[in-house]
Amino acid sequence: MRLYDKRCEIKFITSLSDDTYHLGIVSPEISESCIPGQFLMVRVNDDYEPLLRRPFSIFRTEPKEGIVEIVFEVVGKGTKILSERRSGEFLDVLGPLGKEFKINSKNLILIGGGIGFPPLFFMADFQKSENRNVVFYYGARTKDGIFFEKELGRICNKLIITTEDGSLGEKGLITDVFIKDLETGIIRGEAEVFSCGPTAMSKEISSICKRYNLKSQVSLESVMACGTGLCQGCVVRVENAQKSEYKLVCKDGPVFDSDIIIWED
Amino acid sequence: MRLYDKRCEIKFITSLSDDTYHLGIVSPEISESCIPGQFLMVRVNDDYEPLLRRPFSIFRTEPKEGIVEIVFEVVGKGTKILSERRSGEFLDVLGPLGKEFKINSKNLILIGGGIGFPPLFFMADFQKSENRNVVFYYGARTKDGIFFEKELGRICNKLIITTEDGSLGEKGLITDVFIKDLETGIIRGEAEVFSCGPTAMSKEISSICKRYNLKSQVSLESVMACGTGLCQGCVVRVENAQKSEYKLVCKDGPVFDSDIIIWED
Amino acid sequence: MVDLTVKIGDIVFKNPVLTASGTFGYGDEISSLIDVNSLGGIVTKTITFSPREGNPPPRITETTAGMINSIGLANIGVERFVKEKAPIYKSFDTRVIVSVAGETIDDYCRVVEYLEKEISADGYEINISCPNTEKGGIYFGSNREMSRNVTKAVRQLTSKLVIIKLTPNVTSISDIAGAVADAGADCISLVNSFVGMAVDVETRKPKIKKIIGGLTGPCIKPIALAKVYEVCSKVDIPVIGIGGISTGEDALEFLITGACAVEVGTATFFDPKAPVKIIEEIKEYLNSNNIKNVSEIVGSLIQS
Amino acid sequence: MVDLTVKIGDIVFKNPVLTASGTFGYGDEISSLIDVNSLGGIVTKTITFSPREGNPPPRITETTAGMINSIGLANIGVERFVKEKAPIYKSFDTRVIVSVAGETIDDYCRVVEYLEKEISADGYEINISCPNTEKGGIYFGSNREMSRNVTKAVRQLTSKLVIIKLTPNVTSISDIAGAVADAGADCISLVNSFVGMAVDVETRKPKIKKIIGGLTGPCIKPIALAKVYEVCSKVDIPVIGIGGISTGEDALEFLITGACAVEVGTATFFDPKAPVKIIEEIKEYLNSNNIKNVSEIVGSLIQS
Ligand SMILES: Cc1cc2nc3c(=O)[nH]c(=O)nc-3n(C[C@H](O)[C@H](O)[C@H](O)COP(=O)(O)OP(=O)(O)OC[C@H]3O[C@@H](n4cnc5c(N)ncnc54)[C@H](O)[C@@H]3O)c2cc1C
Ligand SMILES: Cc1cc2nc3c(=O)[nH]c(=O)nc-3n(C[C@H](O)[C@H](O)[C@H](O)COP(=O)(O)OP(=O)(O)OC[C@H]3O[C@@H](n4cnc5c(N)ncnc54)[C@H](O)[C@@H]3O)c2cc1C
Ligand SMILES: Cc1cc2nc3c(=O)[nH]c(=O)nc-3n(C[C@H](O)[C@H](O)[C@H](O)COP(=O)(O)O)c2cc1C
Ligand SMILES: Cc1cc2nc3c(=O)[nH]c(=O)nc-3n(C[C@H](O)[C@H](O)[C@H](O)COP(=O)(O)O)c2cc1C
Ligand code: FES
Ligand code: FES
Repeated sequence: MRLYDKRCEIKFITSLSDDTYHLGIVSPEISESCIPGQFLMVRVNDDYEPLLRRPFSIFRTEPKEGIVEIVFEVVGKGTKILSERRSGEFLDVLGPLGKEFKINSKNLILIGGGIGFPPLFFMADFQKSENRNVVFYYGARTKDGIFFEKELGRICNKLIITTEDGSLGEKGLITDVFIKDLETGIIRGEAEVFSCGPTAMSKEISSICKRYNLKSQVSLESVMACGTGLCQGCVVRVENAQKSEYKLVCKDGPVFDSDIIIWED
Repeated sequence: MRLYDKRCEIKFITSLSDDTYHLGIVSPEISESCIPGQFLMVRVNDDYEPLLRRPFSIFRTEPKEGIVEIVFEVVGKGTKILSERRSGEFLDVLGPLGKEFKINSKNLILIGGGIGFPPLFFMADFQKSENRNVVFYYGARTKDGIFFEKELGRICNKLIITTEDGSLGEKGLITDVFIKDLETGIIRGEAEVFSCGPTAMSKEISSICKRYNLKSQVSLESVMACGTGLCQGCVVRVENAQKSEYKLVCKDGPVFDSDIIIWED
Repeated sequence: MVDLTVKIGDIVFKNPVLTASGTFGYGDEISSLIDVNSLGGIVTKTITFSPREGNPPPRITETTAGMINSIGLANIGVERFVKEKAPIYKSFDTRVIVSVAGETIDDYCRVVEYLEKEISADGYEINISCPNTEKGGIYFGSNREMSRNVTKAVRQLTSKLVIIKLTPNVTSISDIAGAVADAGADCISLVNSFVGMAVDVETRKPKIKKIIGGLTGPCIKPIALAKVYEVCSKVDIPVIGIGGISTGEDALEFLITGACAVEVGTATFFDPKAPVKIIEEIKEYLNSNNIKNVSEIVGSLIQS
Repeated sequence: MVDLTVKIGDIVFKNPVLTASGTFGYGDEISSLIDVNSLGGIVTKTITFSPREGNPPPRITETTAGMINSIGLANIGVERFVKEKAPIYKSFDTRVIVSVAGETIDDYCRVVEYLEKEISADGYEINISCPNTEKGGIYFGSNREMSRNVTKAVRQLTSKLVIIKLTPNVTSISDIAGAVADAGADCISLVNSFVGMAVDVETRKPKIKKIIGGLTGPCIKPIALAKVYEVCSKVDIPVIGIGGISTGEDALEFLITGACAVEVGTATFFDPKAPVKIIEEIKEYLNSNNIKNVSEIVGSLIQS
């Protein structure tokens, strides 16, 4: 797949909540070629502070207008600066990067925790015309952490929202609600699970899926310097057919079969 | 004299030309206490790039509104960033710093070259009600480098503008025009000269004054790290009564009697 | 109330934040901006026996997140220091450490002897690490034997706090630190500046007249921290951390790594209140982590 | 037309800009982004005899204007390198330098012997300066005798270009450089990364799993430049400058100081086109200063 590194115009940047932003950039090439699960490396300014680009999952594309979108949360210096950029300004954007989610089944269970929902939104949106059965679990701490609820409702067969404080949807951890649904037999066995969220959630989902014999793929996070396989910095340990080795989250992932991941700590 | 280091609001920032800006900040304390020849150290952003504050001469004050003004030219990274700051934002400003121009005479000749005019403007403005005879030489490369012409005309007894390309006022170098006026006897002997501009100009003015037996003071520039005498970085060599030593531009200056300066290079 | 006091030798500092030598003048320059009495202590500009006018300008240049200086130990000499500056310290309610340098061991000793006789500082920081002088300085601090000998000589002259300030421009700083500890130093401070250089490509001249100078500021922090880690792991006497410390978080990194106090240098130039802010930020951190005593975090690095 | 070619030993490079080892993979990773054939050359990821999986994560962390890495020479080993990567180089129209490391002198030799037999690289960069391995690496490069011995041993095995890559974490880099030059190196490249560290004050854990790592990026440039200056002043063989080079101006500082070529490292991470942009910017500088040949500016520093 071709990679692009271009100075792209910011088409829009809007705040979805106090600390969550929706950014659209103009990049016809990336918009046309990217697929769900892939990500971008964005240089938030032209300075050496921060030095490195920041990785963001692709949230949606508008290929007709040549637009690629991300949704991001302000958690530190880089995302703060990004949130202060304005439409009409330009950003260096590298992408599309990484391996996509691979669909092998008719029944998809997408599980997005917090700011992990964007790649799953993209996946649901991307294959909406393909007549699959898509169930979307979307969890956050409170209702202020739930975005694009209407769109998701439209493109998924079923949307299950969970919040830790019960301010929207079911009350509880997304993993608990998922387990409950598995136990009550709502989910059929031949479904495939795709998840993205905080590491603790991903680990838990992965172990639940193993227990229930569900195939599952997970999109991982890692600190990244390059995003392209140059630095070897973003490794995760996997064990596959008895062989234990490091894989690059940026190049071999970010999407992995979750049963090969060795979860550390 | 008391020093202040405060986070000050930007009251206005307006561009006077492609690369020259006029900045007003709110600092009642500095506005009230500063005198012509003194300067401020301004932190252009909260980053480590650039790391150090930048020195700017005080151009004017509006003590009633608590405003201090500078005029600056974009020459590098720091001034570029400063020019992009907006009114309502805040800047760390340290001042007032340094030694002022000292007036000992009724006849003042102020010579400002390029972006060296602000402290002389302040001086002219500051003593305008004091019934002195003020002649202002103001030189630039072209007419686009001449600012506040009207105000200067009003507060000075005589304003002589010179541009290298002749696009405004007399054509030629400010030093040549000054010499010519000395030779034609327009300037009387007991006048005192105050100058600020590029080092080459200051050096030349200083040697002209020596030749014509005019007392002169000059405001010098130097790379500065602290502006307060802490770093010992901003030295200039002076020779006074046979004694040769380094003086700090930030603390012993920036204004010096020009006949003690040892001009290097 | 959190307890910020730290003790080095017999001296109690009211908090672990000092100003670094050469970046806070003689201590009275910006007293209208910050209250020196709120500091753990000040380290004076380095004093030599005779006055030094320092190196020719340009002496400073800015670099990415740092600066290079080539001051060359400009100072008024010990005699004028005692006459003009030391009297001010009587009104200071904070610790005063006098930084001392020389070109020979005798030089160092002459300064300390003079100070012992004339004033009562809380201690001496022996600067064997200045990169901007032709003799002494870094040439002492890069050599195990010389470092040991200077320390021994000074130790014999005083029962006050003897802090030896080390250069990071060496293969094994813990080797030098060990020699200095054996020779009787009470404490080690590190780091002094890194040898650095910058060129103006338009004029093709070095941006510093003497070509090379000392690099300081936020850019050096990770290297300084690794040096502190190395010395704390191998040497038993207290360590004062220095290098790029500009925020409370920076200071905490050094304390957690094992430094019992820190010195703030370049940060004071771009943010004169930095030393005071750092004290406040350490206090807040301790409060919000329910830690009663700053010494509890010293060396608390979790190395799993 | 300006002439950008530089010659080191018998090898002509089409321009003085190479990619630094470990920051450009094996050379084929981002070939859809930049044309490797526009580069002066590439230096491969360091190859060891046996494959190495490298250090546990976290392996990288960002610092002020820099980053710390603890990759630990993760690489596929010389056998797979020869099979999987070397064939690609046949289609490259640029110089390929293979970076080599080992834990013992024998290790270094085994890799070079293997490569000599199997492929035809333009030269070797002998990495005696990696701070992220328990044996070899920095421990060789910090020691004059070891550095000399590795160089001698490798020299005997090949008539190709032998570049020795030095660590800046030493008291006297020119001392090591001199030893290496005497032992028959064609060229010296410097610097490798600085030992650095960072701490997460909330968890009190080091940000790098192995606690310390290698600091690189713009923050180290002034120190790297001073090291290049030191070596160029004292040693007669050609020097390749490395350390924080991110723009044409940065590269020019090194060339003017005396390096005959440069390697671009960390900059490629945040700006994959940096090496190509740097070549363009050097060209523009030469053009606008009416300089016909890049070699005219090498070592042209005005030291008045
Ligand atoms: C493949 C991939 C896809 C991602 N997609 C998205 C997305 O769609 N939306 C979104 O908001 N975020 C996403 N992230 C996370 C995002 O990259 C980080 O939040 C961002 O880099 C933080 O930058 P910062 O400068 O604001 O924070 P920093 O100042 O660098 O760090 C602030 C805090 O965040 C933590 N942190 C920093 N980087 C990461 C990281 N890469 N992973 C986990 N924690 C980190 C730090 O440890 C620190 O505690 C993704 C990460 C990866 C690897
Ligand atoms: C006491 C004093 C008063 C000043 N008053 C004014 C003023 O009223 N208006 C104004 O526009 N400028 C004034 N200056 C100059 C101003 O401080 C510099 O132009 C500014 O610091 C440049 O910052 P920069 O980051 O944009 O440039 P940099 O990127 O730091 O440098 C760009 C270029 O400018 C040169 N330069 C940088 N700093 C200085 C300096 N201090 N003196 C001379 N050359 C320098 C550099 O060598 C370089 O070639 C004054 C300087 C001093 C010392
Ligand atoms: C302008 C300047 C002058 C200095 N002068 C001295 C000095 O006289 N004696 C000394 O021991 N260290 C001196 N230093 C080094 C500092 O004390 C400190 O070790 C160094 O700056 C690193 O800390 P920092 O990064 O916080 O600045 C000086 C540093 C600077 C920037
Ligand atoms: C992630 C990373 C991996 C590196 N791996 C190697 C390596 O395998 N061999 C080597 O000789 N140098 C390695 N280096 C050092 C670089 O080649 C270079 O010497 C150093 O990064 C300084 O240059 P820079 O500041 O331009 O990055 C590595 C650097 C980084 C950042
Ligand atoms: S981020 Fe560099 S290899 Fe993955
Ligand atoms: S600028 Fe620091 S002493 Fe003058």
